[in-house]
Parts: sequence; structure tokens; C-alpha cells
Amino acid sequence: MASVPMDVRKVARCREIAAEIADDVQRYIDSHTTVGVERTILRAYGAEGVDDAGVPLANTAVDRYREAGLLGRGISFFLGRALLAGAANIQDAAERLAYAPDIDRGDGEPGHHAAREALRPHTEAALGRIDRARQERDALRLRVPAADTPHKYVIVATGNIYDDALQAKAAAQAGADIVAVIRATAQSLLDYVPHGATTEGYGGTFATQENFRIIRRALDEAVAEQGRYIQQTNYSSGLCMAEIAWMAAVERLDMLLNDAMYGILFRDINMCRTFIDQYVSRRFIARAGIVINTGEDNYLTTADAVEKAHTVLASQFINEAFALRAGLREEQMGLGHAYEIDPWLPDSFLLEIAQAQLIRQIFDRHPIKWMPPTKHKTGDIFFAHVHDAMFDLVGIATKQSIELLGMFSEAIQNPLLMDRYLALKATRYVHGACRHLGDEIEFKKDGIVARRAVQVLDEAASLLEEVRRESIWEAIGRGAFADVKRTRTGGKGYAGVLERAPEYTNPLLTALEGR
Amino acid sequence: MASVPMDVRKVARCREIAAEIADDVQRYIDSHTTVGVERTILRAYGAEGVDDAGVPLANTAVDRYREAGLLGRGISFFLGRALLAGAANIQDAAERLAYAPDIDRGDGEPGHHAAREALRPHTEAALGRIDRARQERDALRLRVPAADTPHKYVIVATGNIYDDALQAKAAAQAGADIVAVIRATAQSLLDYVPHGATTEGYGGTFATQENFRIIRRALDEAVAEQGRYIQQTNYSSGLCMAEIAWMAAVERLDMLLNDAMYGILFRDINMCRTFIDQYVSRRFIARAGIVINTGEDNYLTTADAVEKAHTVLASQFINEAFALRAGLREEQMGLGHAYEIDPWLPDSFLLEIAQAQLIRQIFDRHPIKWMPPTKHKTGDIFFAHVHDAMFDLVGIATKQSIELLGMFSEAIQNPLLMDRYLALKATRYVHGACRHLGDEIEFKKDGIVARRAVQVLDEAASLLEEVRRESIWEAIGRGAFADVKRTRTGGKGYAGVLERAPEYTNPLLTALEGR
Amino acid sequence: MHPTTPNKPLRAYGDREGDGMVQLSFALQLPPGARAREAAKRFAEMHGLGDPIVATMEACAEGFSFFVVYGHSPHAVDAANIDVPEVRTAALGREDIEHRIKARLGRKIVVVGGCTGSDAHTVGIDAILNYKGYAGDKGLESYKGFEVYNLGAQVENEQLAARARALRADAILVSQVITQRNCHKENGRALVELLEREGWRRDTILLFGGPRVDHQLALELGFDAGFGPGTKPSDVASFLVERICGPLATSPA
Amino acid sequence: MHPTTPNKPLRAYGDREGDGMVQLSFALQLPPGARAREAAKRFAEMHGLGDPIVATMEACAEGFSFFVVYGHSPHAVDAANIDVPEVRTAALGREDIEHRIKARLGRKIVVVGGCTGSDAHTVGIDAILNYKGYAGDKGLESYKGFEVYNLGAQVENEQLAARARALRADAILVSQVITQRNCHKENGRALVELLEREGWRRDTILLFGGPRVDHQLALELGFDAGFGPGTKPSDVASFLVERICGPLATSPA
Ligand code: B12
Ligand code: B12
Ligand SMILES: Cc1ncc(COP(=O)(O)O)c(C=O)c1O
Ligand SMILES: Cc1ncc(COP(=O)(O)O)c(C=O)c1O
Repeated sequence: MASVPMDVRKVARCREIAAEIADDVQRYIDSHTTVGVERTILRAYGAEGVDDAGVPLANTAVDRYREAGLLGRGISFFLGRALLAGAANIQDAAERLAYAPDIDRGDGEPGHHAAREALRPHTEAALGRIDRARQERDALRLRVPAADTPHKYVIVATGNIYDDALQAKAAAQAGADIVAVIRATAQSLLDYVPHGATTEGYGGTFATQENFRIIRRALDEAVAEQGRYIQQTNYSSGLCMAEIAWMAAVERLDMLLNDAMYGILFRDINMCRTFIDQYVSRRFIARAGIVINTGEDNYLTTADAVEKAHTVLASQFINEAFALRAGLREEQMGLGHAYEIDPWLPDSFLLEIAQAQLIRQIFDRHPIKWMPPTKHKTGDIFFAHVHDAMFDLVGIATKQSIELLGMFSEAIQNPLLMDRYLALKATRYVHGACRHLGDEIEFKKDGIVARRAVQVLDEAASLLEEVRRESIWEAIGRGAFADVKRTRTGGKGYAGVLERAPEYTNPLLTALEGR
Repeated sequence: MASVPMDVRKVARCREIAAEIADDVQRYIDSHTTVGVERTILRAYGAEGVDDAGVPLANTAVDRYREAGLLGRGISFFLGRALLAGAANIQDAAERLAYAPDIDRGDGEPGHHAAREALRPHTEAALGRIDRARQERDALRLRVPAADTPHKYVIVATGNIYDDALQAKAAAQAGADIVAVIRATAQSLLDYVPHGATTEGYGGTFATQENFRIIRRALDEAVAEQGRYIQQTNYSSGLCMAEIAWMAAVERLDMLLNDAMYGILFRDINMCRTFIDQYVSRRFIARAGIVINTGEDNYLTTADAVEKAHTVLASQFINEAFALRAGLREEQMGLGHAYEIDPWLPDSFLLEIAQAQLIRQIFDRHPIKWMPPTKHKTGDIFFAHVHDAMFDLVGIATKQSIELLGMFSEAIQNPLLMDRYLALKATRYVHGACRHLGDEIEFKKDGIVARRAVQVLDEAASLLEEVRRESIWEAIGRGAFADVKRTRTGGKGYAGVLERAPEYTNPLLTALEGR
Repeated sequence: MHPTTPNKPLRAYGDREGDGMVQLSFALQLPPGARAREAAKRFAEMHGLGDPIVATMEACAEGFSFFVVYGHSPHAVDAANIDVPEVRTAALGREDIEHRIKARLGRKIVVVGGCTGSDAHTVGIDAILNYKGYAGDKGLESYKGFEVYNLGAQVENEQLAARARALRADAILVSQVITQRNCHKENGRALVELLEREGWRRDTILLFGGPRVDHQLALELGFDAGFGPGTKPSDVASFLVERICGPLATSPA
Repeated sequence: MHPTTPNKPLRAYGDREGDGMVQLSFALQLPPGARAREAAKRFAEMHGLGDPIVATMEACAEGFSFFVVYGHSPHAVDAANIDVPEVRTAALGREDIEHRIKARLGRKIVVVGGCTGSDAHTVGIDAILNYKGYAGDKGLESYKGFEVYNLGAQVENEQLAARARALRADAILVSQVITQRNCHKENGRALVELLEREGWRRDTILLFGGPRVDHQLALELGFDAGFGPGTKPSDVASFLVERICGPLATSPA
């Protein structure tokens, strides 16, 4: 059975340090909220719809209270009061918050206890809606189980949700286990979630609740046809991280790309904002039984995959700590890593195997996400196909859980129908032909693979020490991850961060926190 | 370091049995000759040229003596007598044999001792020509060494020798270490060697002495340009096996596909004929320092690669025994085997690795020849490219010596310029990225790989026992190899086999035999 | 989402209906560079490709570049109006085949086959004729109703014809795998002409097979049917039975 | 055997000169079958391919087939008559660059760059501007003669223009990596128009770069030069020095 040397005491130590790093951030999170969080709560209670200009009700209501300097008390406080003031239901109450001629400044009675009380049945209902979706998924997966791991994950990105649905089914027919609809290029920076079915997007299709439904329907059909459970995933990151998490929870998505670090480093989203959003999104995700995918793989697109391999591991420890603090179980943590070493580097395959095996051993209960080569892909699609096959081989030999299939057209365009088919076919071959390779081999003691694994863990441990010393805020500031530097108050969305008032009211979040 | 269990006693036993099998054939060989052998001797002495109808002098002379029932004494006998009768030189002597109004019936004096004596300086000259070519090769390889193994071997097959030369150089520029010019489809069945430069051929280009020169010249240029020794190879099999071996020896080829079994099974060439031709061809090959490639890989195109893997190994033992009897060193024996298991068979990769590793260990001094998937290739060139990459991986991990690169267009056509380039590029990647994989891994005791290796050796041993029991003539007759059945007197070219007369004269062969 | 043959002319499907996206690869005798890139673009445009992207340009040999190009093809095929002859391959069951031969013909069907010319690729014809068969489907030898003569590789047309005539073969099965410069077509046509010259072409059923064969090609060459890649012995058996014994009104349970 | 740019029109080179062999792959909305095979053949013929071989036909989704086709293209490009503008990339040495800036300009060359629009792919522009550089070639920051402002990702054109104007930039470097539906062209053109509207287009040098950019495209969009895949920082430095400082009569040893 393939294995690399792993000093369990060192791993335990890394976990301890990561816990301290995460606790520091958690303290900050626990005393703040964001416009995104508050909008999510409104949506979760059932506030729906957009105005004539397409602005969602949730945005109008939340922005109004933020501009009035009142949002620190929590939108739920005002929602509860609107109910107590006679609103017929949540929708009516939310509309009052948004459009009533006078804003409720929250003065006098009823106080936050009463507001919370008024929301109690609605909080139950909101939780119930999530739980029902989860049960529905569980029942379906029991009836029609998923294939063996590694699960073959492919991307669909036409920009038009109806083409996406067609291609999602096509992918399922060709053997995919997981289908992601890639999001339009600019969506992460939008501070609202677009509404309805959409047919125009660059580089992907907008994540909207209706679009989620359309894809789920197509995939449910595929599940029935193929007799194999097929997972749906989308992106819960960017400025609407939490809202999308909630949408995914109720629309029965199975996975979400959910990682504050990605937004910070690659989308220049403010770190305060997105750490808070991430926490709340993960509370929903935990409840919904969704698996997250983290984005450490992306670090290796801007930083060198040999020199900076340890930054991926260090970040995975931190991400695990964050996730634990949001109530996620290890089985929900699809930590990301990638095959991004220069293929022309001698013995690159051995270094890749070392890293993949190490991550597999350290995160043994986690549905590890194995990402394909992208950075070193060129327009030579034939070579790229072979490059991907070697990645597939590492995936099966080291028993990765979720494998995002490489596309030979990576350097050119979003995958075409036939590219996806060919990727699935090649992967099917490699996974089948090498199914038991990992059980068959052992790595030489003190060989290239073993030494590399030891080195990466050592370096990750040192980096974690450093990050703890300076705090993650500072570490990101000096480019510890992905060679990208971001400042604590820089980036997009910082204006949407608010300190919680002393009697901040958010009964739904409290319930999700199990308090 | 990758290794499979190998019972050395069983291997030794296989070699003993193979020796007995080969000895039986060798007894037959030693008492026979063929028109091909005799033509070869004439050529080696220096008889050149064709008549107006394109019939080579060697053919006309030899056929004449065969038709007259005289060939059993050896063409050398008559050649020597012609010299003694006043021929100016070998060419003149050979022309007399062919065209003199009266045939020499060999009666009276001079006898075979005198004939041999007359040939002595010519025998020296014939050996000298071979030795000089060998020295020239050795000197060049010393000055410009070859790349590391596995040597990347590619095929050129335009049908036109000038296009072949261009493509041979192109292949060298793209990274090839060995270039083979594939022979026209029908050449193996021709009982003469065409003459001069040729520009028309189906499925390949005729093997002629002039064509050999043209390619050697192109490759010598490439050697100078690339600073890397590049080997030339062609086919010494079919009805002109020995003549081609001699041509290759003097034209400085580095390798030859040379295997009687191939001709018997796949070209329906008579086994008596080709065993004799093979012996003589190998005597020249041994002297010339050429590496042979055997064709056991082909068995797996007609027989199942899982069920009949052991037939490849058994045949390799026999082929080794034949080669030893012809004076070849192990370092000249490029025994062939192949990656031909159905790629869709679960764990097919493990079975391939087991076989490749086993062959590597058993034939540890031999420049093993590793052949790519062909049978299961389809017109899906993208998949085929991945299939070939996995083959490359086994090649480097098990340290094969000579690797014939798979072509993604295998199922469609002879490789195009770009196909060869892409194959070389992919192989370069896999070999580099996995250069030390074989040193890094060990296979589980009693795992799938180990068990498979044990099984294949066991089955090969049993098959060898059977073949010895019934003799190889009978074994081939019942389809022991490649699932193809051939009879002892059936097939093409049997008429060209002759029993040697008691004072059979062949001083050149005697010299090659070191007697 | 469950498309059946559509009626509108079809364009290539890349990522969206109607985008016409195709991939083209080729080599030109030009070293890589701005000129070569432009040449590749224009070359693609000559095939009709719109907005071609030269995805890669690499020196594949001295003075030669290899290109991968993507582009939007404006061409559309009218699939609805394509009417290709297809062999009836609704394979009959073994029982059915045996039964019809016995009941209708009352003797064995005699077939003679081989791989002709200098072609030595017998795997295909063996797959059809020999007991072992292909992909789990047993060959004609395995049927009681067939008498099979497999002449193997490198059979000259004359030899094949003579043998078939002597055996009064109901069908002659020709395999051709080598196709360089269309030699399979020449070989096939030559056999048909030979039988016609000898005046017994119509007395036998002529089947043509191989990786580059289809029914249409076989008909063009003068054969009665053609069988391409993936053919199973039972497809061939069914075809012969239908031709020789005729369809049965009711087939046995 | 050492071909230089030949003068005759070029056909694709497969296995022999003039064979015109190309490989084409695509998907059609047809299930595999004789009709689909014929459709693929005709589709290939519409592109001009002669004697097309449908090498594979596979169901790549329900109702869709994927094809690989080989065929002989009759098209020939006249490479000799292709005249594409090329950036002078005969890269100068570091010494030479530094020397010319110092000697000729007497101050630093100010460059401002970024990845514009919603494009967040900074690796390319970082490779050119940042100290670290690309493939062993250090970026503009590493030169004493350059003053570099790298604005990073997702920079709006307005923001970029304002900053460049404020800094009196000698050159503006725009990177565009996302190219779906040609958004890179639109973004590029919009910047040129902005500067023109603001009336200072000619006061600065505008460079365009990215994986789908070439010099010709950049010129078409109104930039001064374009740089594609594989560009090295020293190529860009050399270009800027030549443009801003002019060529030097004799360069220092
Ligand atoms: C196996 C093989 C060999 C074996 C053949 C062994 C044997 N006894 O058959 C060996 C190793 C001997 C061999 C040698 C050569 N081969 Co070869 N070989 C192949 C290979 C790998 C597979 C062919 C095969 O067995 N396919 C499997 C069978 C089951 O498929 P099939 O033939 O299509 O048959 C099916 C159908 O077509 C149909 N069918 C076929 N015939 C018939 C007939 C009838 C009547 C019916 C009803 C149906 C039918 O039913 C079958 C079952 O479905 C192909 C490459 C490839 N992957 O296709 C090259 C290939 C065919 N060979 C090729 C060549 C050039 C050669 C050589 C000439 C090379 C050389 N110069 O040395 C030699 C010489 C042989 C010769 N003169 O014919 C080329 C042909 C190029 C071309 N298109 O012209 C190919 C394509 C490889 C390549 N790219 O170069 N080869
Ligand atoms: C790395 C990468 C990322 C990283 C970017 C990190 C970062 N900070 O840059 C991350 C992971 C964040 C990312 C995200 C996305 N990406 Co991205 N990504 C890539 C990838 C793998 C490599 C790009 C790269 O770094 N190349 C290396 C550099 C050095 O090359 P270069 O950019 O060409 O630069 C060179 C030259 O062009 C030139 N140059 C470039 N710019 C300039 C400018 C000037 C002035 C000059 C002189 C020269 C110059 O010099 C450089 C050095 O030679 C490509 C795929 C690929 N292999 O190409 C996809 C790719 C570019 N991404 C793509 C997409 C769609 C996205 C997303 C939108 C996907 C999504 N919906 O989630 C997101 C969102 C990002 C956004 N909005 O822009 C697509 C674009 C499709 C298209 N053609 O439109 C690609 C092609 C992948 C694909 N097939 O889908 N990506
Ligand atoms: C964790 C994570 N989130 C999000 C994204 C997608 O980007 P965006 O949020 O910009 O759509 C990625 C892309 O790989 C990712 O890894
Ligand atoms: C040993 C051997 N000889 C010869 C050949 C080539 O065939 P032919 O001799 O028919 O040209 C092969 C083909 O693979 C082979 O392996």
C-alpha cells in the first residue's frame, strides 16, 4: 500500500497551530456581520424577489438599514419587529423593511428577545427547508448510489443555462459523477445575486437560484437514466458567498467551492468581509450536508508548485480549522490541491505523487479534491491530454476522492462537448487500468518521494508557526500564500462589514450554531 | 527498486529446455542450406548487379545451380572453381556462374579444398568489409554517444526513400534515437532483393542496399547536427533474411528485425527455410555487432495478451537459444514484447507492468524491445495518445532498453510527420517526469503484480516442456504461438531449401562460425 | 434534450448549438513565427473556418511547424437527406439461424474466405469465420448450418476464386485491411471482375470486409454487402441466412 | 532537406510532400450509425477535404457523435506573400538597455500596467513587470532604468488611464487573458478610444499582451505593439527602449 513517511506528532502540531490561527480570526468574526450575511438571513427566512430594476429585495432592505447605520443590530431584529408590527408574513415584513415609507430605527419595544420570539416559527421553517432538501438528497443517494471514488468532476460553462443543462446531462452520459456550472467571470465581484434563469455570461453562467434548479432537474433526470448519483456543484465565494450557500442548501446542491482565501488572493475581495461571509456560509453548508471544495490548488497557478507546495498544505490546515469552527465534519471538507508542477522538470511525477499521497494521509477522512494541470497547459491539445492522463494516474494511485478532470483545451477555451467526453474516456481508462496500483506499491524509504513528503510537511509546519506569530492578516499581507499580497482593509467589499451591536440579533445563525 | 519475484532455478531450467529445443533445430540447420544463404554468400564475396530484367546476379547464379541440382555443394565451391578457372575477380567469377554458356557441374578437380583455398583472400576481404563498417560505427558512437535508454524508436514508411530520408531526419530532430524504415507490404515474400533507390511501395519502402545507404547518410547528418548517435534499423526477415543481414552489416545499420518465428507465423514462410536463413543471417549480424529485434510482441496481436503472455516469454527463451547458437552476445538480443492487453480490462496496467518487469529481470543483459499498443488502438487518436503514454510509463518504470513509440494514428495509417513529433514529445515528458520511478517503488509481496509474474513464468516453463516434448516443428503445427498453425513443409520458400552435400563448401560461413 | 435525427441542416457542436466549432491539426513546411502563424490562420480560413485560433504552433522538425487550430465552421450537412444503404444487421438468434438453414435450405451453407493480395491481416476474417469469434460472439464455424473454409492470409484472387468454384461456395468472404493508396479497393474490384469474366459472379454472394469498408463502398465495388469495424459473426450469419434462405414468416419461439 | 521559406504555395504535409493531409475533429448532433458516418464524410468534404476517412465515430452524449476525420486538403497558402508586421524582438542586452536609457533619456522610463476589466489573470503582466520575471528573464522592475507601477487585476480602463496620466507614464501595458467571445478586443479598443477622447493617446506608448494577442491584432485595435505567448520581459524592455530612446549608433561592448 503506497504511503509516505508522516510524522503524526508534527501533523498534530500543525493542527494545534492552525487552531490558534483560526481562533484569532473567529474572534473577529464573532463580533462582526456583513451585508452579505444579513441578506442571506432574509433570504433564508423566505424573502424573495427583485424590484423593477432587478435589485433583489434582500439587497434593498439590508442596504437601507446599513445606510441608516442600524445593521449592526442584525436585520433579523427589524424583521422580527415588522412581524410584531403586523406584517402578514416574512415576505410582507421584508418588503416593509425595504420599501415602507419610514425606516424602523429599532427604538423602544419590542426588544430583541421579543423579536427573536416572533421569528421562532420562521427560524424553524427556515431550518426545515434546509433539512428537507438534505433528506431528499440522502434518500436519493441511498436509492441510487454514487460511483466509486475518485469521483469524476467536470465543468460546464456555456454562459447559457439551457445549454449548460444539455451539456450537464451529456457529461453525465459520458461518465461524469459531478458537474459544476462555472460562474460568469465578473460575478464574484457583484454584491448581489442575479435573479432568474440567465442566458448571457462571459466565461460561465451566473449562479442564480433558478439556474441551480434547472441544473438540478437535468441532473436528476440523468441520475434516473444512468442509475448513478450525479452531484451538482457551484461557487459559494465572492461577495455573495453566504447567499449562494443558502441557495445551494435549499436547491439540493451537493458541493460548493467555498473558500475565503480564493476570494482574497485571486479576486481581491476584502479579507474581513469574506472571512465573516465564509463562516456563515459554512454554517449553512454544515447543516445542509454539502461538501465544500477549497481553493488551495489555485496558489500553484501564481506561485511555483515545487517551491510553494508547502503553502498549500499549511493553508489546508488553516482551512480545516476554519471549517471545524463552522460545524463542518471532516467528511465535508474537500480540501483542494493540484498537479501543477512544470511537466518538464525531471522527476516531476514523483514530486506530484509525494504531495498527493501526503495530503491523502494527513486528511484521511476528508474528500480531498484533486485538481488537474492548468498552468503549464499550452495549446498542444495532444500533449495536454497525456499530461492529464498522468494526473489521472496520480489521482487513482493515491486515492483522491474528488477528481476534477483536466481538459486538453485548457489553454484555449472553456471545454467543448467533445473535450469533456474525451477527458472522461481517458480517465475511465486510467482509473480502471490502475485501480489497484496504490495497493500494490510501496515507496522506497528515503527515496525521492519519501524525502519530498517529509520536506513539504516540515516546511508547512514552519510556515504555520510564522503565520501564527504574525497572524493570518499580516501573513496574507506579505504574500505568504500564492505570492499574492493583500491588506486587511483593502480589496472589494470592506464597506459591507459591520461591527455587531451588543444585542446583535440573528436567531437563525444562533440555531445553526447549535446554541 | 521495482522487482517481481523470479525463481532463478526455474529460469535456469527454462534456458536448459530452450537449449534442447534449439539444438534439435540446429542439427537440421547444420545439414542444410537455402537459396537465400547461397545468394548471401555470393553478395558478401562482392557479386553485384542486376540484369536487364532487374534480376540480381546472385539470384541468376544460385537459381541456375539449384535447378541443376548442384547447389547442395555450396555456391562457394563453384565460385572458387571459377576463380581457379581464370575468372578475373569475384564479379567475373559470379557472372560466369550466372551467364556462362555452360554450367560447371563440379566434376573432377579442383576439389573443395582447392576451391576454399582460392577463396581465402576473398573470404578475408568479405570479413574485412564487415569489420570496417563495424569499426566505423564504433568510432562514431564513441565520438557521439547515444542518448540514455529507453531509446526512442520510430517508424518511417512513406514508400519513397527520399521522403523517408527527410522524415528520418525530421524524426531525429524531434528526438528519435532509432529510425526504422518500414518495408513494403509484399517484400517479405519476394525471393530476391530489389535493387537501387526505390520510390514506390505500399505500406513501406523496399529494403535495398542503396536505400540503406541513403538513410544512413541522412542519419549521419542528423547525428552531426544533433550531437546524439541515431540508430538505423530495417527488416531482416522473409525470404531474403540473410541477404538483408549482410547488406545491413556493410551499410552500417545498427539494428535489424530478425526473427524466423515472425515469418513463419505471420508471413506463412516455410519454417525449414527461415530457420536456416535466420541462422546464417545471425552469423553476419553477430560479426557486425548489430542488435537484433525479435518479434514475439506480434503474438499478442492474434492471441490474447492476458491468456497467452507466457507464449511470448517461452518464445524469447527459444529465440535466445537460437541466437546464442549463431554467436550473438546477450547485448545484441533485443527480445520483443508488448503492451497489448485490452486497455479496458480492470488492472490491465498492473498486468502489463508485471510482464515488462519480469522480462526485464530474466533478460537482464539484453536490450529488451518494448512494443506499444497496436491491437486495441482505434481511430480515436486522443485516446490512443493516452494509451501510448501509459505504455511509455511502463517502459521507463521497468527500464526497457528499446522503446518503439506508439502512434496515435496506429489504427488509421502509417504515421504522419506530426504524429511522430507528438509521440516523441509525449514520451520525452513521461520518461523525464518518471525517470526514477522504477527506483522508487516496490511491489507488494503476493500482490496482483507479483502473482502475475509468477504465473507467467510458470506457464512459460510448462509450455517449454511441451514444446521440447513434441519439438518446435510440431508445436508450431498445433498453434502454440500466436494461435497460428503452420506445417513443416508448408508455407512459402520450401523449394529453396537444400540438403548439404557431404563436402558442402562455404568458407565464409565457416569463418563466421569461428571454425 | 433527447435529440433524434433532427431535420435542420447540422453544424458542428462545440459549446453551444450552432457555434460550428471544429478542431484542425496539420503541419506546414514553415518554421514557427509570425508568418507561419498567419499562414496557418489563412489555411484554416480556406477551409471555411471563421475566426480561427492558432492554439499552438511548434517546430515539429527543422523547417516544419505543427499547428492546432480551432475555428467556427459555417458548413452544415443536411443529415435528413442522407440516404445510405445499410446492411440489415438486426442479428437473428443462433436458433433462428440454424432453424432456417435446416428448414429452408436443407444443407449447409458453404462459405470460403480469406485475406487477399499481399495482405496478411487475418484477425478480422478469423474473427468472422473461426469458432472463437469476436467479442464473445462465436464465428461461423460454430454453427451447424455453415461449412467454413478459411484460406487465411495472402490469398491471391485467382486462388480464392478457384477454391470457391470448386467448393460451389454459397458465399465468398474477402477481407482487406491494408488500405494504403486505396489498394483494398483495387483488390476488391479485381476479384469481382475475375468472377464476371469467368461468368459465375451471380452464382455466389460476395462479401467484403475490413476496417475501412462500409456497405456503400462494397456495393460500389460490385460486392453484395460490406462489413466494417465492429462487425460480429452473427451479423454476417444473419445476412447470409436472409439472403440465401429468405425471411421466415414466423420464427420459432 | 534544410527547408527555408519556400516560394511555392504550401499544402499541408502529412507523410509526403503535397499530400495535404490534415486531421479534423468535431461533434454532430446525430447518433452513431451509417447516416452519421456519411454526414461526417460530407461535412469534411464541405471543407474541401478529399477522400476523407472517418477514423472514429463515437457516441459522446445521447444523440451526439464525436468524429475524427483525416483527409487531403487541396488548399495551399502562399506563404511568400504573407507580410505580417512583427515586433522587433531582437532583444538587447541588459547593459545596453540600461546604458541607452541613461545616456539618451537621462531619467527612468515610467510604465504603468494591469490586467483590465473583470480579468483577474495577473500572471502574464506580472511576468513582464515584476522583478521575478519570466523563464529566467527578470522583469522590468529589475532594471534601474524603469519605474514600474503594476496595478494588478481587474483594473477598469478609467482607473488605468487616470493613474497613467497622473504618473505621466511613458507606456501603458495592458494584459487581457480572458477572450471569450472576443471580450479582450472590446476591452482593448475601449481603452484606446478613452485615451483618444481624452486627447492624449499620442503622448504615451500603448502595449497590448496576452495569450491570444499578436502584433497585428494590437495594431488593428490601435495599440503600438502586441505581445503574445512566450514574451520575455527583455523583449518588452528592448521594444520600449528602441521606441523611446531610439537606436544607438554603436552599442557599448
Ligand atoms: C494485428 C496487426 C498486424 C498483425 C497481423 C496479424 C494477423 N495475422 O492478422 C501483424 C503484426 C502481422 C501486422 C503486420 C503488418 N501490418 Co498490421 N496491423 C495490425 C493492427 C494492429 C490490428 C489489426 C486487427 O487485427 N484488428 C482487429 C480486427 C478484429 O479488426 P478488423 O480487421 O477491422 O476486422 C473487423 C471488421 O473490419 C470486420 N471484417 C474484417 N474483415 C472482414 C471480412 C468480411 C468478409 C467481413 C464480413 C467482415 C470483416 O470484422 C472484424 C470484426 O469486427 C492494425 C492497427 C489497428 N489497430 O487497426 C495494423 C495495421 C492494419 N497494419 C498495418 C501495416 C502497414 C502492417 C505491415 C504492412 C507493416 C510492415 N510494413 O511491416 C505488416 C505486414 C502485414 C501485411 N502484409 O499485411 C497498417 C495498415 C495501414 C493502412 N491503412 O494501409 C495498420 C493500420 C497499422 C499502421 N497504422 O501502420 N499487423
Ligand atoms: C492561472 C489561471 C487562473 C488563475 C489566475 C491567477 C492570477 N492571479 O493570474 C485563477 C485560478 C485565479 C484563474 C481564474 C479564472 N480563470 Co483562469 N486560467 C489560468 C491559466 C491556467 C493560466 C494563465 C496563466 O497564468 N498563463 C501564464 C502566463 C505567463 O501566460 P500569459 O498570460 O499568456 O502571459 C504571457 C504572454 O501572453 C505575455 N503577456 C501577457 N499579458 C501581457 C501584457 C503585456 C503588456 C505584454 C507586453 C505581454 C503580456 O507575456 C506573458 C509571459 O510570456 C489559464 C489556462 C492556460 N493554461 O492558459 C486559465 C484561463 C485563462 N482561465 C480562464 C477562466 C475562464 C477563468 C475563470 C473566469 C473561470 C471561472 N469562471 O471561475 C476564473 C476567474 C478569473 C477572472 N475573472 O479572470 C480561461 C479563459 C477562457 C478564455 N479564453 O476566455 C482559461 C484559458 C482556462 C479555460 N480553458 O477555461 N485562472
Ligand atoms: C475556491 C474557489 N472559489 C471560486 C472559484 C471561481 O472563481 P469566481 O468565484 O471568481 O467565479 C474558484 C476557481 O477555481 C475556486 O477555486
Ligand atoms: C520480427 C519482425 N520481422 C519483420 C516484421 C515486418 O514484416 P515484414 O517482414 O513482413 O516486412 C516485423 C513486424 O513487426 C517483425 O516484428
